[in-house]
Amino acid sequence: MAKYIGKRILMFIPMALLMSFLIFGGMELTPGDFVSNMISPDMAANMTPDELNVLREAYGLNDPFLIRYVKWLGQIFQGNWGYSLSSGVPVKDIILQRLPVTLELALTGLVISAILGSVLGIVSALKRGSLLDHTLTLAGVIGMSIPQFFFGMVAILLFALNWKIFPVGGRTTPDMVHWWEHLRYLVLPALVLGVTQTASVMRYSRASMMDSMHKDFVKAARSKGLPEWRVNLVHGFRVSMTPVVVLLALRLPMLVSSSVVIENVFQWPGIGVTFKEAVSAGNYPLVMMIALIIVIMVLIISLVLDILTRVLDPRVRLE
Amino acid sequence: MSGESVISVKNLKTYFYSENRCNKAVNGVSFEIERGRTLCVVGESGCGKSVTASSIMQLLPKLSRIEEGEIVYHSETQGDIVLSKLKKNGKEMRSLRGKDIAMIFQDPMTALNPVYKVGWQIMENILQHEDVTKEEARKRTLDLLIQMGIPEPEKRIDQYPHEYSGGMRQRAVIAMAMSCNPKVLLADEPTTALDVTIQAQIFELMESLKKEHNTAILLITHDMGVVSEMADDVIVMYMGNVIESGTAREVLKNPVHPYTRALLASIPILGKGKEQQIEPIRGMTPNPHNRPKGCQFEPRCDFSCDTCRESMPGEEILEGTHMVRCHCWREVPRE
Amino acid sequence: MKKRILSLLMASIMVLGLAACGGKEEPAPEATPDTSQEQGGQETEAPAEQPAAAEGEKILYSNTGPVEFFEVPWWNLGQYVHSKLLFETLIGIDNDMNPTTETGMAESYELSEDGLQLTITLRDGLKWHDGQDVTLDDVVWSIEQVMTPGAGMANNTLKQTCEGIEGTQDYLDGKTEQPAGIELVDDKTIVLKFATVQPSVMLAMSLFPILPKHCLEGVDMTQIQQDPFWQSPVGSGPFKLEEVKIGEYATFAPFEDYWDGVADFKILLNASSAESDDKLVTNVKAGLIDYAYTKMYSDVQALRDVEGVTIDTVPVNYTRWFMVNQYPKAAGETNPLSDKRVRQAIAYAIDKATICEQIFEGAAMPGTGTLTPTGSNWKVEGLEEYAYNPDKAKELLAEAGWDSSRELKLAYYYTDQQTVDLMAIVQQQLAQVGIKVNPYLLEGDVPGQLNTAPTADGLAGVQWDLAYGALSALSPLDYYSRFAEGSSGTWHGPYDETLGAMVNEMLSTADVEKQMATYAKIEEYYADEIPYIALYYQPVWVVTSEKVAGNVSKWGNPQFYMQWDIQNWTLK
Amino acid sequence: MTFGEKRFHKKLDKIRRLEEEGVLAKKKKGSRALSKFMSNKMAMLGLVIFTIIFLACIFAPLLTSYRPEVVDLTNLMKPPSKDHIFGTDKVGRDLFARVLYGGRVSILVAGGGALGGALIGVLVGSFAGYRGGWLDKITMRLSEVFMSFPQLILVLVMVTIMGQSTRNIIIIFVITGWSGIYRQARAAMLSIREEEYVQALHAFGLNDMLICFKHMLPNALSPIIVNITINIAAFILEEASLSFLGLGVPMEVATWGNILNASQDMYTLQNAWWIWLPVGVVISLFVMSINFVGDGVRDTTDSSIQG
Repeated sequence: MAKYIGKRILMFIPMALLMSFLIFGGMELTPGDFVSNMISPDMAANMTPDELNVLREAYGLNDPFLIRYVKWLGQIFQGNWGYSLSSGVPVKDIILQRLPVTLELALTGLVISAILGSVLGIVSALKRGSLLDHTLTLAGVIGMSIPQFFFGMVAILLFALNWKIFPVGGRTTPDMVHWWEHLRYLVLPALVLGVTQTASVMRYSRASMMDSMHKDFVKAARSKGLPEWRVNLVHGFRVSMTPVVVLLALRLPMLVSSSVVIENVFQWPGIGVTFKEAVSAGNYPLVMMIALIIVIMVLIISLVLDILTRVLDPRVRLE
Repeated sequence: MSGESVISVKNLKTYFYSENRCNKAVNGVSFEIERGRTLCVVGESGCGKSVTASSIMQLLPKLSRIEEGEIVYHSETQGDIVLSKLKKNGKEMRSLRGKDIAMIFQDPMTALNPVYKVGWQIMENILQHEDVTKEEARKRTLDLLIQMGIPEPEKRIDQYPHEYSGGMRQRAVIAMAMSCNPKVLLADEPTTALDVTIQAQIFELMESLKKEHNTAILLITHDMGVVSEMADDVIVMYMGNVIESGTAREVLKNPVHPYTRALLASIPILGKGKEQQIEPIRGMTPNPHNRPKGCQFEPRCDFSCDTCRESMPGEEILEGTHMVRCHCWREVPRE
Repeated sequence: MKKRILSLLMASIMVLGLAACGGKEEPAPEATPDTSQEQGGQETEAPAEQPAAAEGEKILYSNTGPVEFFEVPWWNLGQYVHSKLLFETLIGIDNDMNPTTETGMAESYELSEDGLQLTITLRDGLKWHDGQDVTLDDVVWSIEQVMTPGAGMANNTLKQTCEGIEGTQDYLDGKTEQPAGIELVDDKTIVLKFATVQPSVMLAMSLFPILPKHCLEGVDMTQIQQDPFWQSPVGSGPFKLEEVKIGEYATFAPFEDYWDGVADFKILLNASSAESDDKLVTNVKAGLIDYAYTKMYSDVQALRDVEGVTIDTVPVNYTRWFMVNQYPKAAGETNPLSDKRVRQAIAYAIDKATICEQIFEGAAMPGTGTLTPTGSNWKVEGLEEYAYNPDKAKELLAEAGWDSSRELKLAYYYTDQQTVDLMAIVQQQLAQVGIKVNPYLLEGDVPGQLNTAPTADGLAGVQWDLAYGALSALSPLDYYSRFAEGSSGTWHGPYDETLGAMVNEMLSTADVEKQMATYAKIEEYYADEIPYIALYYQPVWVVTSEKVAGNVSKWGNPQFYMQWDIQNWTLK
Repeated sequence: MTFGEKRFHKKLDKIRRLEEEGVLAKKKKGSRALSKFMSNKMAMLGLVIFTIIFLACIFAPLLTSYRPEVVDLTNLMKPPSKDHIFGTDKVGRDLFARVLYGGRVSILVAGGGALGGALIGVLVGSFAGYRGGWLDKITMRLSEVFMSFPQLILVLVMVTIMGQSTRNIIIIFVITGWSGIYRQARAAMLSIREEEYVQALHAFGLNDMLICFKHMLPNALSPIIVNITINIAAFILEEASLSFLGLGVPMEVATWGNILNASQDMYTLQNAWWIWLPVGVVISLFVMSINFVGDGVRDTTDSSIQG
């Protein structure tokens, strides 16, 4: 098993490098650069081009593409992740401050969708053909069909403005003393993020649960006189859990994408919003590092889930 | 039928309702399973033999039910229990399953849960029915594995099903079934998926268990060779009905029903050489959804007459316990 | 089967109900939203969702909190609320953008008759938030920083005024320790001598925040914004920084040593951009904003009927216009737009009044012939208004021999929905008089694409024919300063001698009366020539909650420093 | 006997009675897959809704005389009335026309992206799956790179590179969408390659291209169709989120995403429901119908799930 993990981690490096080159190239091809984005056009109406050039020189935007890439790469390996062009704050600080916030949202969304999805999947698989099963399937499909930001905004309108149950957005206020006080702010965004993912997890876990219910060992378990819940859960669900975990690993990148949208709607100070601002501002050191960290984060978590599937399913373990 | 009856099935009718159609899988079947004797149920696939076994254990799929008839279990301690009336997964039915009546399935590859250790699955049955400590259960499982002839039980108990060979896996399934010394063992084609040499070992094992624990065995097979070797009593089923039954010697020595005779004739006998004449039965089993009116075997029977087409033959006792259900069994030429 | 349809209905009703009742709960108003409409029940009592302030402690909420950093206040002179809280300008400024001694660091100031010498005396007892004294060193250091070339983060007017000080070049070449034109009379008085007359010297000095030399000494001016100082700056204004979470919020406590009164409340700023805060409406309704200003009319529509919220309209020097590219695109061809009749036709063809009436519900003032917003005392009345007159436009086009198959490229760079809608309206109205226009979004290096100088052989440097933009002018002079000789702003048409001469004359004096007289002449000439077509003059709206209402009767332009003496507000 | 059991037995009695009367025996049998799809009511409903919306968008000029971009300052923000079925938006444009014409662009973008992605995915996937070797390894690694990268972020970077235009959005969807179908096709090919009839084709000496595309591909078609439907649904939603972030199809072009995006502020949400509700419902219905059709196709091929 350790050899397998080692091999997978070694595989990260070429992929991360390839990814960083792809994005650096991408940023390079983007028309305009950081300086042109920094100055608002209204202001620039009475500035001479050479004043702009002085600034470009100062930010080192004028040296050729390859040199900047190598310089940037070199910095990474020395642990210096560079500075955000706009605020001069080390990129490492921005990421260390903002990434946990996004992870908190994404992982809560993941947990909600995993638990809710599998439970609803089991229930509708066991009660196949009943009214409950149809309603759940339909609610699932509808949940998947509504654009997320639309769902989020309606949620704000209802729960925050009309019924005042949850705050409108943001994450912390100065008068928060304990760490758990900000959880109230997490509920709505995590729910919206989780619900849209739950739909697909539910459909998948329902299919894999029904598949395992037909197997002989479930009938054998029942023939041992085990109670119905034990037959369905301990034997039926335990086997159908593996494909669901594989699905979660595959859906992970999707989760990060949708958290960019959710952070935008709920003013959630995560890395997604920062990334979008940085991309449109051409702030390449920040964009590069966030993209790299997100990719590595996604690879790590999918490796963890991959290992989990091996633990869950002994047949695969020996490979 | 000299032994004492454990399970008596009277006029059992089990219908299936999948795809909004009604399929009369078992259409009035009666027989007795006796202690210490092996009753063989034989017939082509789709004749309802597995459904009968499932009906006894109430393991029928969701869209099916026992329409009529009765299944009675004569328990030594609790008197007669009418199994067909018990709630499907109710407490009482479950207390019998695995303890008094056990079942082993056809394909050993899928009968064991792939994600749990074999030992654990056997202990699960013991712990379900007897309140013994885990160590007790584990020790009994080890004894069972030894009794089943599985080598290195200490190592094997903690292995997973995919680490067992086919034969050994079936031995483990039997160990699981026999873990609480059941009174009745329902075996649904236990050896079909195994090759011949392993088959012999499995049957030898079942014989020794029968001798030792006086267990009643219901053996379902479609292989007449198995019947001749293992059976004390035989019932031959066709399209949901028992068309001939009796002791092994009565049925095998003097088959009366054309279908039984054809079944026996279609087995290649060792040593009779290449030219021996094997006549397969012409035609195919009819579609369960549109069954012929009268005797179900009529379309494929060489001796059928008008009455066969009209009405379903009743049960006739020839001598002793030898029963046949055929209008014109007398016209069938005896060798 | 019946069951499946039943469940379909149940599930869709459940979800659509959730989505719809958001909209349905408020009774849909009749068409024009300005009629009063009865607001949903829940909002009547005060917005309950006030984050719990510590007992008794009053908090004022606002926006423009730091998203990545506190912006150097020399760039947008007071646009951010925190700039006005933390820093203080050299000379005070009142709400009509005139210098005053009621606020600011200067106890008194005096401009010489010829406008070449400015003497300023500081108040005593001025302190920085970290306890250090404010000295003239800070003032001199600040002026020197603004002068340095490549000081990207300095407003143009401020930079030109400081560069106008005598001996600037020698100082920059390192010949002198300090520019000759700066003279310290004693530890409280400073004299600034200018080589040439600076037309908006008083305005520049009254919008010039002084920064602490002891915190920022030795910083490279081109990288000043990247200095860690701007993560938690020290100033000398009425409030000092208490706690900051970049990207979320920043809290300010009253500065106890401030010379002009100490507030009895704290201030919390939610992080948002100063240009446009798309969460403004939601936050106001949730009680998370007590003071804020907006340039988006959609915010005003949404907030007009929210309980306890007052909205004040503040006329400012903000003109949305079409820049016209008069240079030819290909050699040997003359650009039809260089013919003023075509420009006039365009002005007549756009129904500015209805646009302001319908889209902005009368909150924006339709553009006239000149760039000065209506309501400003610099505007000359009675000039050509270019009211909507499609027939006149067609006449002018026919006279100018306009070829209707020619397609004009109309560039725009704002991405809000209102701009896109405006483009659609303009495209359709111009089409009605035979001018085909294709609006497109400028991307990437927008300043570059807007202001490329014409090529050596006189061909247009820019790709577009018309460009929708805006100029937020510090003082009305800025509107026409771009037409002066050799000014860095004019790239879209050949230099106009008559206009250029008048503008130079205006800029050569610091006396406001003389400036206004020349300004009037310029306006008359401009109204006929209209090198740039004014579309509309947009005010700014100040939004205040019950807690703050009544503290300030007349608002200055909130995008700059103003006399709002926030430290003396009393919160309800 | 609980209520559920009574209902269960009543239902079975009814079927038994019908069976005995021989009523059920008479049903004729078309092709099994088609009849399965027809019997799946949800899939049929989905197909019906999909066609209605699709045809409505195609034949927009017949359904409404209004043009989507015509501005009419006299009646802004009018609630639905008989001449403006969906009412008018902030600039007086008829919303019903905008939804129909917008549908054309949205479906074109999503459909084009999904089908383009499918084309590449199937071609590369089936050939790599069939041929194996280094080609398979490289394409596998490449698809892993694309799969492990959050799609929206990849799209963000590419939109800023290529700029915002309908054509670019389709290209971007193709580039980010091919890896899903690639894996599907490759997996199907790997399993079919083991089938005996493929060995037989080898024995006949047919060239690889013929075997791969003419014989093996049709068998792998249904999982691919299911995947295409999922991709179309996903891209419609993504087009909406992209325009929400201001990076989708340029604002002046009417698409479902742009219409919905116009109602981003709280004022419209609360007071002008007709601007966002109809288009929101149309998007959800359209995506839902595609998902149902996808389910229907999957059920016909997946034998394990009976009626």
